[in-house]
Amino acid sequence: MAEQYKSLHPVKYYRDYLSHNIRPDGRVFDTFRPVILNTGSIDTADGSALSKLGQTTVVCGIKAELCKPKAESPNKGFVVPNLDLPPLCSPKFRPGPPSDQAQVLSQLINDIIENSQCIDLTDLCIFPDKLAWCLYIDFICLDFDGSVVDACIIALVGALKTVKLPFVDYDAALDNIQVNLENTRPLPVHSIPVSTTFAIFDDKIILADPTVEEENLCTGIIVIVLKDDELCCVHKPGGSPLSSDELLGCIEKSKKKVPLMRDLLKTALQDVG
Amino acid sequence: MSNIRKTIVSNCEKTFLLKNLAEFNRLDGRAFDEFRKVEIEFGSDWGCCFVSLGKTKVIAQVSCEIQQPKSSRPGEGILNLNVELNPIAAPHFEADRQSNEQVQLNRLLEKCLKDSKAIDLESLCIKNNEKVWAIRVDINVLNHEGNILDCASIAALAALAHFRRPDVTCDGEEFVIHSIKQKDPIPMVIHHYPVCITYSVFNSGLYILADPTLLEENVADAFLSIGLNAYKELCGLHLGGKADLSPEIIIQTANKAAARASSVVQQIKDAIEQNNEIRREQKDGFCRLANKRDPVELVEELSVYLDQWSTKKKKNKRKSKEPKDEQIEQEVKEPDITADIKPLVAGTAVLVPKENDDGDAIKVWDTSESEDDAVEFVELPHPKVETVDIADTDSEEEAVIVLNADQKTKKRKKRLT
Amino acid sequence: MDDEPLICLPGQRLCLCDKTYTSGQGTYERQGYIYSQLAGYVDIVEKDGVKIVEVHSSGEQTVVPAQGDIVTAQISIITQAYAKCFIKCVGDTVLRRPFRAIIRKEDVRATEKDRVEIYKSFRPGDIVLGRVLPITEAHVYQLTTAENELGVVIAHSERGHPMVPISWTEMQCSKTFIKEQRKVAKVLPEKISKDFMQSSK
Amino acid sequence: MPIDHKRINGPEDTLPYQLFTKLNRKSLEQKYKELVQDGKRHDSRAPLEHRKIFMKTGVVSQAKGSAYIEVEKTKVMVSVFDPREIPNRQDYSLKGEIYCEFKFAPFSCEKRRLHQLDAEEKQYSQIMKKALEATVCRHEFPNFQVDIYALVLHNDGSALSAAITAAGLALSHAGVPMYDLITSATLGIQKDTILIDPTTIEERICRTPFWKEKEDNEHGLVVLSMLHTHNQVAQFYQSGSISLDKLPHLIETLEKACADTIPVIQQCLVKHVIKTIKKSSNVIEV
Amino acid sequence: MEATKYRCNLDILSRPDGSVLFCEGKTTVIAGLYGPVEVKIQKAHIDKATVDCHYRPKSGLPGVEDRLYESFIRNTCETSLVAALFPRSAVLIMLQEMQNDKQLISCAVNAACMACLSSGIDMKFMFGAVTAFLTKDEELVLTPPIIDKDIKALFVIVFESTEGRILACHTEGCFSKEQFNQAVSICEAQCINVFKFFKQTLLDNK
Repeated sequence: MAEQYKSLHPVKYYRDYLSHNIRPDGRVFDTFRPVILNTGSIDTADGSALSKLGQTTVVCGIKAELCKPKAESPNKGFVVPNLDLPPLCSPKFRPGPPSDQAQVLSQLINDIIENSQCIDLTDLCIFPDKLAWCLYIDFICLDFDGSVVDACIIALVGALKTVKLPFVDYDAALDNIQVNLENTRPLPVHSIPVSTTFAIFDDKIILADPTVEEENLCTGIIVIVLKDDELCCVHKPGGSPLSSDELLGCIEKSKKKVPLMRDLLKTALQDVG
Repeated sequence: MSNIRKTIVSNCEKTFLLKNLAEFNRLDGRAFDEFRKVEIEFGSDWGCCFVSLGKTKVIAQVSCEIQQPKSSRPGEGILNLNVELNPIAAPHFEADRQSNEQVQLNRLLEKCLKDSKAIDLESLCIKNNEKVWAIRVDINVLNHEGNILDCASIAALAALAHFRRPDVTCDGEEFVIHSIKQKDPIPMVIHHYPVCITYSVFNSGLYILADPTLLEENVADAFLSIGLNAYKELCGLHLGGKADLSPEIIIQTANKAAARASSVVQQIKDAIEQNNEIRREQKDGFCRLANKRDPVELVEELSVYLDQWSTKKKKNKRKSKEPKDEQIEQEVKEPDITADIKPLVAGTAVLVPKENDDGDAIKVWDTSESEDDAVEFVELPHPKVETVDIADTDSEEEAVIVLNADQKTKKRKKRLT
Repeated sequence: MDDEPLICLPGQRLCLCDKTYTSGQGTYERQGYIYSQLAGYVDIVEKDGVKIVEVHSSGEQTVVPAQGDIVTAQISIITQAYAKCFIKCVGDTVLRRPFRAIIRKEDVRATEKDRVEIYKSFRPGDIVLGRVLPITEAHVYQLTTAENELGVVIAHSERGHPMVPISWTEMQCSKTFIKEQRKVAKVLPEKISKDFMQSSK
Repeated sequence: MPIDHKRINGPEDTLPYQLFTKLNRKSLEQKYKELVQDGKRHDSRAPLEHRKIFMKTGVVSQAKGSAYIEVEKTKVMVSVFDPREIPNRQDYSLKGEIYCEFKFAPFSCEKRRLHQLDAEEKQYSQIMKKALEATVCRHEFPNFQVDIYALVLHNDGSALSAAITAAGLALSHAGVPMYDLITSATLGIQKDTILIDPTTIEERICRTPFWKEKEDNEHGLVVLSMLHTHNQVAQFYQSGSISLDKLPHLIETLEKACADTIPVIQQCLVKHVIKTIKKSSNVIEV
Repeated sequence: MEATKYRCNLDILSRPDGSVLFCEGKTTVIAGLYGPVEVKIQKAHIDKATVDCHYRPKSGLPGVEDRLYESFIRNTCETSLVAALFPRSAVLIMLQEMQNDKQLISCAVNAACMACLSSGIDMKFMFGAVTAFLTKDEELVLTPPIIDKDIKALFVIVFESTEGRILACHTEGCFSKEQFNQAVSICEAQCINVFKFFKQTLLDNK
């Protein structure tokens, strides 16, 4: 009977739960779902990681290719992140070109990578104006159950930490490229961004790390990204208005997540060695 | 799907318009060969201009980047034109979707500006076969009140004339792009200034209206668009629709368009001149538009137009108030266009039945498409050089690379995790 | 259910198909044998001396509405001739994806069919119980509410408050007490009504 | 390549770095010789030995049914969704339709894959569809369509077989009525060497015609899918050139490989059924 | 601190139901609104209007970046419009970049609000946006620094007019929580001017 009730009147179903200060999946408002991070399991990619946030699953694979830097910035490489929300991960999505949602999230992730400065593009330059690395960072959502950006950012950091780039010898005079596979170096990762999604329910209740159902029913979403003690993204695209205190409260809550994520990453990478 | 939110022209609007035309009146009070007022404003960026033709409004922006030249034209820069029919201009336009209308507009503009060799592409070459400037003109239509083509062509030309690209110097091997602050940017080299002049054709050329409004465009049988520069050289001529026009009419109309073209070109040149002077003092660009109140802009009511209409009529002649069959002939000689046309079509045009179905704009466009073959080309003043499609050669090169890639990766050693 | 349910997998041969055993739900018959179609457990139902072998899927079943099923649907669009709706549940099974259906004007109620007005029977957003009619047109399911037990079960007034049925043609807003016309279903399952009355407070 | 305005684009042309590595240029002959040495392949399997298979159901919570298969490094995810109305369909079809999409993740192969489906992926989608049509009771959902999506996360050979096997499992997990369990296996052949379940490297060697001029230039890949109980072939795909005389032997080998996979699927499904029965009985008890 | 100058020209376009040319400093955007109009069946909601936003850069085709702006403005407008009044219809909000001097997003949001106001569509509240810049010297300013490299972070904060709560927020770059807090308060103060300007413009246009 509960199933039908949920299907026919989902908002009321949720309100009933939330009025008892609990969410249908048993969490209280502020708790996050368990996080699993697995790194380096795809060896066709130059760096890879799989993250699970409750049911939400995202796999991130990084492929490095060689290219010519832009004339305007001859000493910079490229980072090309894209999030794919394939029809595999949820019945909401149809085959075909990326949906608006996928595009918006791709850009948000791109902004986060840029703002957090976790990758220094000059590290990717091999020879100014001639040769640079282009990192294709592809995120594929395997299970779409809310807070996808959070899962992407975890997977991103995990994947970046496993990237190993081969040494490249470039002979400018002959325009000759020689790649040495035996000799690799890890990519310097300058910061660890940690993202937290919040959902505003009924204009007042703030739920951390929402599931997809909560995201569908809520009246607003906030994404906060921190790197160390600094903020690098406070993204609230419309939705229920909040007072500045409430917003700062969210920032405070997401701060608590930073050391946890850092430890998780450390443990995950230890095993890889 | 494209019919969603489409405004339909009602039969009574149509008949009203045609009846008025029979009395040689246009609904906005203009004479048949009168154009709407052109206004040109420039933004603070180089190559950005906002043009209004009456209430039709368009914004054009020129941008440039360095690219590899096409292998068939190693010593020439690249010029791309792109017209966008945004939903802001009319609710039935769809974003991110190429409509037939859009493709046609783009092609007509290309014919006028690109194929006529108005822009000196050779001056855009930086290093033969390696680096050239690719110039892109984006024309966003903001308000569709008829005759987008003319408005867009004026905007594109004005923007190109206004545009300046950053200077590039070469010290042996390295190319340095100087920012606008470091070195004065360089204006484009323009050989001649071609613009499009469009006419709507009613009743097989019985009435030919210059610069049609939206309603006139939708009701018209056909449209005749003439690309011309100030030297009366033809740069593309297109007749779309289903009117059987005699060649003489086309030539006569083209002659009249030539006068218009030179005045428009002069206006563009004046506007650029004026802008260059303003730029020295202030760089506000479009902000000037914000406080500008054009009295004509606010004229909305039909009654106001009708006032204008009657004053125009007074100027013409009192006689027109008693429309009699014989009198029309006399009256006809008053405005010079109709006088031109009349003797040619007399006899044939009178009984042509007008289309009474709801053939709206789309229909007009569609038919014009299907009749593309029948489009008459008048020889261009400049020899037309055949553009060789280099796509084939390009893709071959690519294919080679890919093949290599496959074979080499085969020999790649397997990497360990 | 037995203590140890008999688990079977698709394509598993269950038994001979003869006078005593026939193939039922979740099974198929081929060359004299009954095979399972699903991964689940076997159930044998006796009816008129014939044992019907059925296989029930362990998880949610894949169901599509069939003729005669009672379904729960939400009205989406109303016109003069019919109401469009989405089937959300078939029987007790909640669908993950809704199916489109229509209720034609003549299928709204059993009596005085010619005086039915759609807008006096359903409004967009209403939840109705309906029975699936034989499929005639290729695409859309047709529903009927021409039974006492069928019709609107949950509705909100124009103000957005839940309404309570007061007769078989009227419902009343719980806040504003304004009456609105509906084709009301007679029997409300106890639990649903209780749940809703509670939640609306 | 035209710029995709719905994705973030990189620079115009980028090249995989693998192109510029110091390659130890082995002759084809040598490569072929190294394929099997002392009766062992490079990963120390016997030629007719299948790699270990790991399978799991219920990996995608949003899907009706899903399965994940790992054949050592090859990793494939498949999800199946409830029947839905066939979009833009005018006529009535008595049998339901199956829609299959087979996709390689951009980073799943040595060379980066593009986001749009390429010809190979489209072909594999079709093969998968044909294979699964044989096992799904399509008459049970007339006029509807069941969507099946397969995503290869990591391709180390035999990805198509893995996808078909996983799709069969996912369909069964989704509770879609099926005639039988389906399994699939791949085989590569080069001259006299027959390799079951080839890896990417082996696949590539088997795909190339080495000795064009000679007569016995047999090479190629064969994919076979079998229905278990009825022992019927659901799909057969062959590429390259293989003599007709050899075919029965190859099919026999593949049939055996298919049959070997069945217990894994059975185990996985039974586990799933027991779990759900327990769960539902728990609920009832409570 | 020099106050940002707001200027606008209402009803600059004849086709849309409401339109405006809005200048914030030197940044200029044209906004137009159609609505409620017919909606595509796939996009229709049974209980509210579908709000659609199209943003057009002045050069090049709109890319993924512009989609983020679109969703930002779309969600902001959807919250403030009384969408429930027009079920199964669409409200289209179109924005055209005219001139960009680093305040593009806030200018576009303000233009969208003015377009809504000028079309006369029902709104729950007005919304106004302010851009604040954090310079390399850790100073918060409202006028855009001339050199791009001087900007360490950028904040676009959208407020609603009734209680002054934060409706939307977009940031670029890195900053501390205190700086964010400070940015919110200076934007809040500036936003009062934005609302004043809206009201004055509407009064002048009577």
